[in-house]
Amino acid sequence: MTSRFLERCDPLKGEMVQILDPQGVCDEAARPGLSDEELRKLYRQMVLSRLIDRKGFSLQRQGRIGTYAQFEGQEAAQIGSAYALRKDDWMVPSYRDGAAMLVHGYPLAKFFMYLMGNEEGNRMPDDVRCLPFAIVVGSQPMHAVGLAWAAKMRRESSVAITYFGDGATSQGDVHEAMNFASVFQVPCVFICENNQFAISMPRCRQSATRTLAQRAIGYGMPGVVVDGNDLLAVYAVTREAAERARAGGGPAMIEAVTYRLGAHTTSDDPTRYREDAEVAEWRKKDPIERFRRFLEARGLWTREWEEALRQEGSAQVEAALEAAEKLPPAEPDEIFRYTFQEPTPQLRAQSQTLREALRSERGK
Amino acid sequence: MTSRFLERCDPLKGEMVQILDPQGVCDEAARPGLSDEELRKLYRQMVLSRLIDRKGFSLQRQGRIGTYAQFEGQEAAQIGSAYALRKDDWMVPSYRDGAAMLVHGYPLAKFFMYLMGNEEGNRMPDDVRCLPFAIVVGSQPMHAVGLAWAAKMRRESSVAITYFGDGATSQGDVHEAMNFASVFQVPCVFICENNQFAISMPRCRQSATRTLAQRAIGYGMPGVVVDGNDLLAVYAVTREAAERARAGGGPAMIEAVTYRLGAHTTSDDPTRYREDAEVAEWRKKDPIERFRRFLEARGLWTREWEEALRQEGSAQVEAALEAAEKLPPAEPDEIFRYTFQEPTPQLRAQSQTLREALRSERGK
Amino acid sequence: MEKRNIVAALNHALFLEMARDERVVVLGEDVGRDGGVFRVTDGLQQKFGPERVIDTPLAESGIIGTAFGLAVAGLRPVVEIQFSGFLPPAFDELISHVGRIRWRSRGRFTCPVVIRMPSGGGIRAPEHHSESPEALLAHIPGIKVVMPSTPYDAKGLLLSAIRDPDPVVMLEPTRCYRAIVEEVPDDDYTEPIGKARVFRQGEQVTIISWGAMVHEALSAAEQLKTEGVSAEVIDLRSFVPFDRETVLESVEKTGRAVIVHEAVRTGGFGAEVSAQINEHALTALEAPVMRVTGFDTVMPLFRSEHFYLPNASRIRNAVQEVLRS
Amino acid sequence: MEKRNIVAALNHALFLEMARDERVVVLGEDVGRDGGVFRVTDGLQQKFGPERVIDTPLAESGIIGTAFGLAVAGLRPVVEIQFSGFLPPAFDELISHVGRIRWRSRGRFTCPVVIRMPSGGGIRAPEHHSESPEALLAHIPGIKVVMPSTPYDAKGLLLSAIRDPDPVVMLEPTRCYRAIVEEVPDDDYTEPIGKARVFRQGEQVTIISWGAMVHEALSAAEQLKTEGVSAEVIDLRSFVPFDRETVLESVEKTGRAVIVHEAVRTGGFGAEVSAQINEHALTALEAPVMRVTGFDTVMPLFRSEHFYLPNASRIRNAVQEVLRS
Ligand SMILES: Cc1ncc(C[n+]2csc(CCOP(=O)(O)OP(=O)(O)O)c2C)c(N)n1
Ligand SMILES: Cc1ncc(C[n+]2csc(CCOP(=O)(O)OP(=O)(O)O)c2C)c(N)n1
Ligand SMILES: [Mg+2]
Ligand SMILES: [Mg+2]
Repeated sequence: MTSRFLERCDPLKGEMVQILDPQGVCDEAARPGLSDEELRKLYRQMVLSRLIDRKGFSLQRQGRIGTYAQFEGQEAAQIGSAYALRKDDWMVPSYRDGAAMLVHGYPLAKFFMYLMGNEEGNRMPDDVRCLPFAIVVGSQPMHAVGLAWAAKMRRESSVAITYFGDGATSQGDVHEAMNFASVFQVPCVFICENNQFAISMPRCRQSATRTLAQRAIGYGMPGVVVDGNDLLAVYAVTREAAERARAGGGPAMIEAVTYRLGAHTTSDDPTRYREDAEVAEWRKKDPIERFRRFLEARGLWTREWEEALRQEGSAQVEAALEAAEKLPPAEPDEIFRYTFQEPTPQLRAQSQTLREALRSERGK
Repeated sequence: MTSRFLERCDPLKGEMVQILDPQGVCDEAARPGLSDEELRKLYRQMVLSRLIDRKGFSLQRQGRIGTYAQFEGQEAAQIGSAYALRKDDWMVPSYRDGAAMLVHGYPLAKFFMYLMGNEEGNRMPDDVRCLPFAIVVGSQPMHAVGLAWAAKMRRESSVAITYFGDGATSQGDVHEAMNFASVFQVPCVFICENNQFAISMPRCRQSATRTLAQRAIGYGMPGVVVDGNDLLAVYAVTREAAERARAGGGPAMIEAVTYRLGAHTTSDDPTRYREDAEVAEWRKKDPIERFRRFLEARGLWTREWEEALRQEGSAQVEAALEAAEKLPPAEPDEIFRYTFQEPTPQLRAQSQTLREALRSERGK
Repeated sequence: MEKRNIVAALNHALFLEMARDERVVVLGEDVGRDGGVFRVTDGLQQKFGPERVIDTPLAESGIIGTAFGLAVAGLRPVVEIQFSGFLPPAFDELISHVGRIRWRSRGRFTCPVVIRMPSGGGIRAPEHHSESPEALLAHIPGIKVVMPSTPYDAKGLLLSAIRDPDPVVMLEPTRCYRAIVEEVPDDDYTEPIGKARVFRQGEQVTIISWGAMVHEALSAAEQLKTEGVSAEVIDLRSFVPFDRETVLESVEKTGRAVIVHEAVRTGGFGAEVSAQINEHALTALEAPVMRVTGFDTVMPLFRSEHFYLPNASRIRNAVQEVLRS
Repeated sequence: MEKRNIVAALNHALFLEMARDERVVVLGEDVGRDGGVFRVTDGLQQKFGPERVIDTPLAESGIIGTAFGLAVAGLRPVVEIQFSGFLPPAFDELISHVGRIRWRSRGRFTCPVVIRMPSGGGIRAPEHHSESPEALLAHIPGIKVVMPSTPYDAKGLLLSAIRDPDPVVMLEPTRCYRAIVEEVPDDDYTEPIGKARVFRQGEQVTIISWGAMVHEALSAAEQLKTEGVSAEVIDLRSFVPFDRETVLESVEKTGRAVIVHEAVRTGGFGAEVSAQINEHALTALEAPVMRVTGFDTVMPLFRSEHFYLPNASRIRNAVQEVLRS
């Protein structure tokens, strides 16, 4: 496999991989080999994700779920990269990577369960190789390295992909993860979603460098900057990195330059730290609209189809939400069941204490 | 100030600053402006350090001190860099940096006290700006960043220098330190003494890169490889980095390529993991011998002077050792005195317990 | 006097102390422009500038490690960790350096840093946002650990902490941040570190607690009163130093003790309190010392949080149980 | 039967288990070519190759974080941390992930990792090489914590730990590594995790201890015997799970208890043991439960180490004191 992007696009020179320009015009020479059907499937996934994300926001406002971290604006970065994976590849996401996880097989109803504070939402189906949302910023890439390493030890051909933010790059754990990956040449792809903010902290506060991808140079792995709002570019670069890793070529880092259009979470008020004008600028670069124009130009998009997609998507969302909401309320015993395979005597006694306390509360 | 080395010597190209070649032949164009007196002073310091180090080893073998970590082979890296500092600069060393600390004013008798398990050895004189030996690998560079940052906040012109090993570069804390230093542009110089080993682990096990200095690229600070066995090169590069930092130019990283000629510590048996032939190769590159040849060629070295140096050095060592050994044995109360400025009631009670226990032991 | 909640009281203390002592600098994630995710540092950067109110990179070990250097250099850094669940990446700095430098250097260097953070559950927060690490911290030599439960104490303890010559970790009960409002004087006052507060006098049983649980204990005591039981409620306020006198005096009077904390039960700070009572007031005890605590599990997601957290009803049951023996 | 010290017994266990179960991999600093700084992994790399006995970069969080991934993928990583004083950089991984993944994922993912390390003082080692973090570890949900004090138990507990479906931290008393030698069977046997061992039977007082302190307790018991005092000595062996039954049974018999540990006193695991005795055996107590412990200071440099460490004489004094009440 010849390298198209990884060893060619130099982060130190400020180069960035882009296949669709902001108007959706495609660099045909660089276009990855995706069928029309796949292109439409990807578009459908983006539209659905946007619906889900907006729903998450409004559910939180209605008090039906807890804190929600919107990914609006990052759909191309997540869906493009996730689509480059095989089913047996491991995904190790952060709290903002719902769109990627859904592509990899995470059921939508589980997503809602998680947001409703139900641990069932974190129980992946048996055939989905995806860890639960990582909340401790920067802690998860090491897990991906371990999973990738296991595959290498067993001579399996799966790879691991991990997602983390621009803020996470400041954490020592991310450094250790990338260094281990390179020393042991494990098949791991590091996707840094540089959405320009870590809560209120702008990207420049995390690193004095021009790019985050240039960190990779310090580990002896390829690092490449990709336009994170360009689904085709993200897909192509991730695909190359994953296949290279699969073939024994070792890890790589991808910095997907994008923008968090929404607040950090539903608890955050971004007007305290950024200008509306900046947000408006980035809104013009909406990854979905860019991809839509590309499809339209190729005759793959119509207004009617869009309408159908939205209806179908909304129905999917409502069905998943219903499934999540109709689950029975939590049972007190649940909280003792998963600390160890066999509960310790302490846990058994504590579970008994709780049962008695609840009985007495009910008795009153 | 024009850059001579920092921005010119590219670690990605495998370039390394060298002023004295292994035969001690000097690149006159690059020679730093040190007077003959200073050159002789530096040589004296190297000879003295070697005597101290050998003494440390034999004292441990005689059971007169605890574990000892020899720095033999690293004298140029330590002394050359330490000599580039001003008295008001902060030094933040690791356990193997005795030679650097002595240059910065750490009293030799204190060094021996420390090795004898006496905390007095870690109490720096009031006018010495040097933290105690850091044992937790990689934890100390952050402290140097904080010290440097404080100087910057107060518009003082002091800088901080920190020493750490090739092994330490794998620690997340070193990453965080370098990143903070660069984001806040603090006057801190990072000296990585790459002595090829972290106990038994060879340098290649710490990083898959050609150099460690290239890590600096990921932080947007200059990184330069210097021949760590060439005192003049180490001095010149450190001086440039320190003065650049002092002038507000921000941090820099220096990788001093050297070799640990001795064991990791007196508890280690290096024959388990490295070949004698390799050690012999590096012995030929002894930093003291190289500097000696340079001095000799300039007429600054004679056999008689060497003899005098050694005698004078041995006398210094013996005097310091005597001072350390003649200190009274530890008092039990000492261990309660330095946890807080005011001991807590708990500590007071515990100190009482210990006094009673010792009284009863003596009573028996 | 102005009524303030805990957030406002802390904010007020920071304003006072930054104005009074120019060595004080505030650093952490989002503490500057954003004013902290709970707004404890709101307005400080506008007033004191970005050199004294510093937004740092996202790296807890780096924040505390550099704050260590700042403190050794003579500054008075006040660090905000966003939630106590994000302190563990910095544990090594606390254990190996912050708590040790005075000791290691025999007093030549000291580290007068304050590390403050929201702690505890009950706010329907995501995972890792509801932890109670006081027992871990109290076991680290060389670090003082305090936890106010009211606005008045929050201000008084924070001012003491900043002026303390040694490192102080201050845990702030997230759940009470805005829920507890009281009159807080405008002037400069301090509350001593290492003194418990007898929150409510009583005769038959002593309830010892801290953080948000103090308010559960108070409400249990209120209920118990209607049932004819007189409970004394102690807010420990400080783990290190531990105010043994106040605890013992009360237990010697009542003969019965119930300790309440949210943290994991095994090895929680309640064990230390119980052990101390046993060591020094055994003969006064008329019943076993009971602990009402969180469980040996992680804090559940918010749907099940109420199962995990002790509440007035569980405290009341425990009191009734110790009264039976 | 071959006589083995603890190092040899552990090494032997690793040989057995790596041969028996090819999912077992060993990783850590210097564990491969060097065989570990204490030689616990000696010879393993020669036998099982560098893919199963892995020298890692110098980064404890990275080691445990990647071992987490290996374990989730179904391997059985056995991690060596060089000294327990170097575990804190990895605390976040332990707290936020290793102990949580079963819980978080409702059993879909598990982390059967073993993390073993030398612990405790008394070996005239440099700073940070003599720590006793058992109380910190025991307070983390989802992690089992054990500590053998003899070669026999070292082997039996390590084999149990590797086969355990959950993460196990094993603290090994450095001071006993080579000092304690006994017959250790060649065959495959396990000792149960969560069971204390009654090391010596006695009637008048129970001494509860772990790690190197067990041997001090035994020697105190020996001395006490000559003075006509019959002391029972319990080696706790496991902190999580905690074997309450064995402890209570003994204390109910003797009516007196002394707990001995090297760790910092405040918040040490001794507090938990004392609290449990208080909760469940108060009426059996004829004297306060005493703790003989390290102090609330850092472990001094080796010149003063003997001041810090409990010894037979301090234990004996405590026993005599509880016998007086
Ligand atoms: C270790 C840790 N520190 C702090 C936090 C609180 N926190 C949650 S998200 C966040 C910002 C993360 O920024 P980034 O890595 O860029 O990811 P993004 O939120 O932009 O997707 C912070 C500080 C945390 N979750 N974990
Ligand atoms: C955090 C930590 N982990 C492990 C150790 C044990 N240890 C002491 S020195 C050392 C190797 C350090 O290598 P390097 O950084 O290259 O420094 P050098 O000893 O070569 O000077 C190790 C693993 C330690 N002191 N600290
Ligand atoms: Mg971000
Ligand atoms: Mg080294």
